[in-house]
Amino acid sequence: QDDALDIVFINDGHVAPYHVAWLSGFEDAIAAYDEAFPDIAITGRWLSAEGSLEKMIQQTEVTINEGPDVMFVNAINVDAFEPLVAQAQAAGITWIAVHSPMDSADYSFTLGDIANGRNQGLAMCALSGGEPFEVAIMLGQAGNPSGEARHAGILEGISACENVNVVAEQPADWDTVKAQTLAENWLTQFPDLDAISGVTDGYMYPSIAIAANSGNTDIQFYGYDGDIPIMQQMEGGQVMADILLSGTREGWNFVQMAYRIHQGEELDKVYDFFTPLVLTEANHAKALENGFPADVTVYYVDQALDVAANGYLEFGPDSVQ
Amino acid sequence: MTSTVTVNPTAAKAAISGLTLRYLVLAGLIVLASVGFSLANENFYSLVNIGILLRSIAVLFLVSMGMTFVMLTGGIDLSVGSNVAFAGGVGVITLTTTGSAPLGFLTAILAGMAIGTINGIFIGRLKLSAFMVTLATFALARGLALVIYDATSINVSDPTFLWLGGTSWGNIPVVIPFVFCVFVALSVLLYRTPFGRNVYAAGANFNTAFVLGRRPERSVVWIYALSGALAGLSAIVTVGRVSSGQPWSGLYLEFDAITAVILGGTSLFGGRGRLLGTILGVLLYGIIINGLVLTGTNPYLQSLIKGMILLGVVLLDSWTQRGKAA
Amino acid sequence: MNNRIDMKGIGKSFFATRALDNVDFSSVAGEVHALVGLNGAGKSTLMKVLGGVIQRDQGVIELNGQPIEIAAPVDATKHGVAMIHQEYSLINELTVADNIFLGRELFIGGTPFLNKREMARRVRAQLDRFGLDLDPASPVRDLNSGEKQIVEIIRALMSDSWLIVMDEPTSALSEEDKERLFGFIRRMKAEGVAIIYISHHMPEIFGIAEQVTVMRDGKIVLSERTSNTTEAAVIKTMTGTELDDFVKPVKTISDDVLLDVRGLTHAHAYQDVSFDLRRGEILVLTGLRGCGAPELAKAIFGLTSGYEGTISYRGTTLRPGRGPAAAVRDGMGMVTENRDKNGIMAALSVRDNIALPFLEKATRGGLINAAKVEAVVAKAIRETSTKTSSPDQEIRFLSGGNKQKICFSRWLDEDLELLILLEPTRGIDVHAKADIYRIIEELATRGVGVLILSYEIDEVIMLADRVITLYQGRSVASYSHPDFDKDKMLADMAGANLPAAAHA
Amino acid sequence: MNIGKILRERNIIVVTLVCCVIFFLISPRFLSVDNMSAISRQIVPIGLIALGQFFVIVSGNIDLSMGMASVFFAVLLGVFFGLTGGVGIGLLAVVVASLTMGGLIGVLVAKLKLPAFIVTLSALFMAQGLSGLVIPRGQQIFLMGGFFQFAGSQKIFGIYLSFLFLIGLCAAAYVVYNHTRIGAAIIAIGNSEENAKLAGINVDRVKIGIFMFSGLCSGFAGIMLSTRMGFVQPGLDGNGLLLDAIAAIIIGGTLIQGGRGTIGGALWGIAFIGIVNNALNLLNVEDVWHQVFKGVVILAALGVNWLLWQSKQSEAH
Ligand SMILES: Nc1ncnc2c1ncn2[C@@H]1O[C@H](COP(=O)(O)OP(=O)(O)OP(=O)(O)O)[C@@H](O)[C@H]1O
Ligand SMILES: Nc1ncnc2c1ncn2[C@@H]1O[C@H](COP(=O)(O)OP(=O)(O)OP(=O)(O)O)[C@@H](O)[C@H]1O
Ligand SMILES: [Mg+2]
Ligand SMILES: [Mg+2]
Repeated sequence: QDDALDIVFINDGHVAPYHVAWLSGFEDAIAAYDEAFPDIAITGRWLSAEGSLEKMIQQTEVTINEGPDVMFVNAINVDAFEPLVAQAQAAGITWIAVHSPMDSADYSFTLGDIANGRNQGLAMCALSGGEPFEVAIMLGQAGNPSGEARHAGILEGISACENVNVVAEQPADWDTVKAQTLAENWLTQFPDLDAISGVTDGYMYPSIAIAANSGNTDIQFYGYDGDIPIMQQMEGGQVMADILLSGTREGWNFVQMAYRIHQGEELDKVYDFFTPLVLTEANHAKALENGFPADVTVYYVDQALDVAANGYLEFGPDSVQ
Repeated sequence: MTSTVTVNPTAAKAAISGLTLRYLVLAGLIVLASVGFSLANENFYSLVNIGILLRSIAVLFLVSMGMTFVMLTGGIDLSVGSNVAFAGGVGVITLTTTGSAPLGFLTAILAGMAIGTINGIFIGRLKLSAFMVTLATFALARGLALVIYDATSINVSDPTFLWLGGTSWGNIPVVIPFVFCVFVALSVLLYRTPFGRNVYAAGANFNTAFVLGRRPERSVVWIYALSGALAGLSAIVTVGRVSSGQPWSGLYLEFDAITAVILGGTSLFGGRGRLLGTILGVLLYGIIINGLVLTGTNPYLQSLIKGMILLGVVLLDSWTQRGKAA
Repeated sequence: MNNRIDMKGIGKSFFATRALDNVDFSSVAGEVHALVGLNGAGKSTLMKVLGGVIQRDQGVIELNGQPIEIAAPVDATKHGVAMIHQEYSLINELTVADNIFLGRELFIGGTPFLNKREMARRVRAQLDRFGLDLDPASPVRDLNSGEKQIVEIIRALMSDSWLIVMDEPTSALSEEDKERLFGFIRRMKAEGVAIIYISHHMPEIFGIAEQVTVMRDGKIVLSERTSNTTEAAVIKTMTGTELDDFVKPVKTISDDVLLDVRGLTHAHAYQDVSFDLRRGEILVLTGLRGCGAPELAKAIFGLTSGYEGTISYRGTTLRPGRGPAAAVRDGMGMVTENRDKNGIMAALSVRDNIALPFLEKATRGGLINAAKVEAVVAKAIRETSTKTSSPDQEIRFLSGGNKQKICFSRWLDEDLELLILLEPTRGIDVHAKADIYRIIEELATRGVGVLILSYEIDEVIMLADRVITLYQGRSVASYSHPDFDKDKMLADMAGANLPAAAHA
Repeated sequence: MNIGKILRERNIIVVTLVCCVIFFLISPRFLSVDNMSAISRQIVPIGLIALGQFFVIVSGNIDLSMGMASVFFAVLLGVFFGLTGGVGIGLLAVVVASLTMGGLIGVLVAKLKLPAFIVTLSALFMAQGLSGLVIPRGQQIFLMGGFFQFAGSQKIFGIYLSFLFLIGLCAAAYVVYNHTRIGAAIIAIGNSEENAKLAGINVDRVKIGIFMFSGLCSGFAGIMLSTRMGFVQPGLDGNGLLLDAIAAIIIGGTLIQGGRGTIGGALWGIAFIGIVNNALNLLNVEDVWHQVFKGVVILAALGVNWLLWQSKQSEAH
């Protein structure tokens, strides 16, 4: 083997369910690509900064010194990484900014967080039924870019209608235990609460569990991430909408992207990951009746589940051969 | 009058060697860890990596030295990490509003000291639990940082402000000689001035220190203020390092600092310990963290390994200390 | 049963300090065996070996001729050995009753539940026998040192042991309590209990002990029946030299009033106390424990506030509760009565413990001048003949008496004007005691006013230029050297000669 | 004892009640039965960790591993549930594993005299690592079925079963602490290990026992966490639970240096922390102000504590 592709992924954490899915997709993809392309030694590493910016910077510096071919950085804060981007590029490393785009980076891998959030909000408007509708929103950690973008999008979507009223917004810091406490407190505080919206599906699990325990069968949930167990609860359940990200799928996509760059392909500078809104077919119809824009791409549950479960294949070695 | 002073040189030597031995063991472990990691990754020993390593623990050095003072009094300062964010915020905002870097430095250090002084007054004067008080300011300072930054970061491009934390002479970050100067200054303060003796006295027996007229309650206020000032200094370094002011900077710094200080042989219960131990503790801890990054294993496996290494360090230390220090 | 314990060839070293060197020591049921020696001679160490607190390097311990293993305090307890330690071994946060029964609690029937009522009852009964008005449920941290000592004694007495080691049990006791203790000792002796008794007070020893053993530098230098020897002989063997007895010099005292206390009153502590202290005068306050003198002394040193009346020092009235820092700055010094609580800093070196109060004076340009400090420390150690392996030694490794000497020696500064001493010679051996008396006298000659609280009448008479007796916070009478009437003083202290005002 | 004296001696009660009144005035719903019942369930994991930690701290040590360990035990339960489909073996495994882990920590601290801070810190890291490694691919596991439903949300006489479990365990701990010889031994060790040894207490054994109990409490906390959530996942914020638990005990009057503390005080401290966390949501504090709010409330509580203490001091004279 004379050719090698070394990929490093630096993430802000490794404990949120979504990150875990990412990591497993990433690792699987590395193994699959390495096997599929015996002439290239494909290796990958995943580093977690455990939420600490300084640690992330150290990891980035160390990584640059190691000189991999491609590095993905899900920066806790992009400003802090500007100097490092230059340093990496000087060392001949391709820098891919993940989720929060950076002008200086070679590529940015984005999710369209604001658009996705807006779609969630619009869906809520359309499915709220026109009556006064109370929603509480679970946020990420204060200042977290993804969380803030999603939050801004959701508010934008909601503002399309008059009847949806945000009664509470609280950060759950990406932590499911906090999210559960929050859900429990909201359900007692707002007996008329109609919906809980969250910036990650990680918040949905405990919220759904709390609602089920307290016998609340009316409340609606609006998720984000496309976790399979959450989408499974859409048909006939209380989960009304979700955003199909799918961590594993994204993890595979990273590797595909790195491979294509390695092969010398020209990619768009900003790679926008395709993340459709997920609704049930019935709800989609209902939403359209209530003025939900027809041009928003919507996946129905079966399709979404299929993509979440097998969509990674779309980015597997076959996709580039 | 009969003199019964039996100044016995061997006895004194035996007593000192308990401490010296601990430092030797730490130094040995540092060598061992570096060799281990350099076997795992040949890059470990590159000058660049050593520069990165030193730069990444510069702040830990500063904060841990302050923590050593605090822990010598039997206290603890959980607020330093948040304080780094808060002081940085004050400094950066001063910089952006006035455009003056020195003024920014000054306000950053003063802001750090302010939080430290609150700690000190509650702990030294009102005699409240250091753990509880600094846990409150841990939340408070982080909260204030989020509020003044409005949870977003602020870019800094002023070269003076970035100089300390961001510049390198070759592979040596300028902050390292700076840390060394701080170490020397603090050593003089701790070992050669009455204030330094007061630190030990307050930790060894607050009541006695009080009765001897050493005003331990006042010393404690100053010690926490010093810890806060060092957090302010760290904030300046951090801003330089990340060329921006960040509301979430300094996260978990206090736990890393306490760990390093304890690894360096300072007792949690006050009265015992030295700055040199802390320096070695920080180095060892920093090498472990840096080395684990280089090995690039799964993050969960890294946690496991980190835990095992820490345990191994104290096991080895206790094994060599056995029979030493009574 | 006629138990005996024999320690044979016991050796123990701490680093280079040979604390015990081939020591043979025995104790027989029904006898009191006194162990004496200078501070740091190794008495406590020997007893700690017996109690399983520290491990010997050499030697055997035999119980009735059979070697026994004592590896931990539990083993000693198992073999019927109880100890009253020189340094308090009570648990501050536990109650009196819990402390006394710690490690051998009483249970309700066969359950694991404590029989608190029964324990409290028994403790109260013992406290009554000691005439101590204490709630068994009060935490030990609130007790004064005398009360702690009694609790410690009661704990040993209630342990059903056949051998009780008493390491300076009377150092914090009032005369009355001492007498009570001796009563107990005699009774126990009759019941076949063996007692090892460590003390620096020869009269006590010759009053109750059958056998006396003298240690010097970790070796036994004399072991005799008390009936076959004399106090002087024992004292002499302790050093190998005659006791250089302290004789109070004749002197005239200036009229320069240093300290003037007027109508000092503090609820529950002292009432309407007035006196003055001139430069160069040694004024001793005496009374029984609880006479209020320590509280009074603390008020003068600025430690307490909330009193009525005035304290003027060098002609100015002191602000109540101004704090010890101001006191030290103004040339006052104080040795407190509770060495562990606020006398020493256990983790620090002898040097730190001595040098601390006057560090500022030994600085140059803000930095400590090591040579100066070293000189001060060496002088303090030398003058009080403190036994320490080096000034770097952590003070907690010193013997009890030597710790006490350091508490005293740290004040020997040239700018000292008023020295307040609470029980200054507690636990100090007879030779060193004479040295300390001499130092106090020298200080007085230099013009330092010395205010002493002492409960030992002989010490009071030997040392004082003037004595004020106190009873329950009131001053009873004042005596001037050399017109001391010991009997009348004792009567004052017991409350027999109250001035008319006190009865009102 | 009169009420005034109780209030002054148990400052935390006053502080907690004052907080309750303030929160009630701002949001009357605060004192609703539903809200109180919600709080009672939320504090269970923190309460269990606090209870175990209480003994550790009174004995003069600290156990930093308890939060992450409880996450690990929750995950362990989930893994066994995933493997066997039942809870019996899982519960047994958690109990055995938690006792073993506590025992190991105890031996290292008691016998080898290693600093508890570092030993339990390494246990924290190991628990964190293991919880990600034992769960296949680190994904979440759903815990469905009667037991989880029952233990997590069953109420008896309107009170959550999990809360009753916490209270029951606290009551048992109270009896052990105040009415058996173990309590005095723990306090003695926390005050002075040497003196405790002099009194013939087997210090090592007590310490190992304490850490085994704290391990067990982590295990229980893990079980309660999993039953309440209905699923487990390695990324739960165990350290947040731990900090809250330590704060609860200390604000409840336990000395962090060891040697002093009451179970009752600890319980009130737990209630205080639960109420403050609840108030954050209930008062809908804006996200950037969260931490400020927490810091100010704790500082204010400490200040009030101090004032009450001062008034007690001046009364004593
Ligand atoms: N743990 C220890 N480490 C080092 N040295 C010690 C230790 N314990 C005692 N020593 C030393 O051993 C010697 C004997 O001390 P010991 O306490 O037995 O004296 P002592 O005869 O009881 O004196 P005192 O009358 O003052 O109580 C002293 O020099 C003391 O400093
Ligand atoms: N308690 C004290 N009071 C006064 N001076 C002291 C005290 N302790 C130490 N010193 C003096 O202060 C100086 C520094 O003390 P220290 O023993 O801590 O450092 P050192 O051993 O001289 O240097 P190093 O840093 O190499 O250990 C020494 O010269 C010492 O004599
Ligand atoms: Mg030195
Ligand atoms: Mg002794």
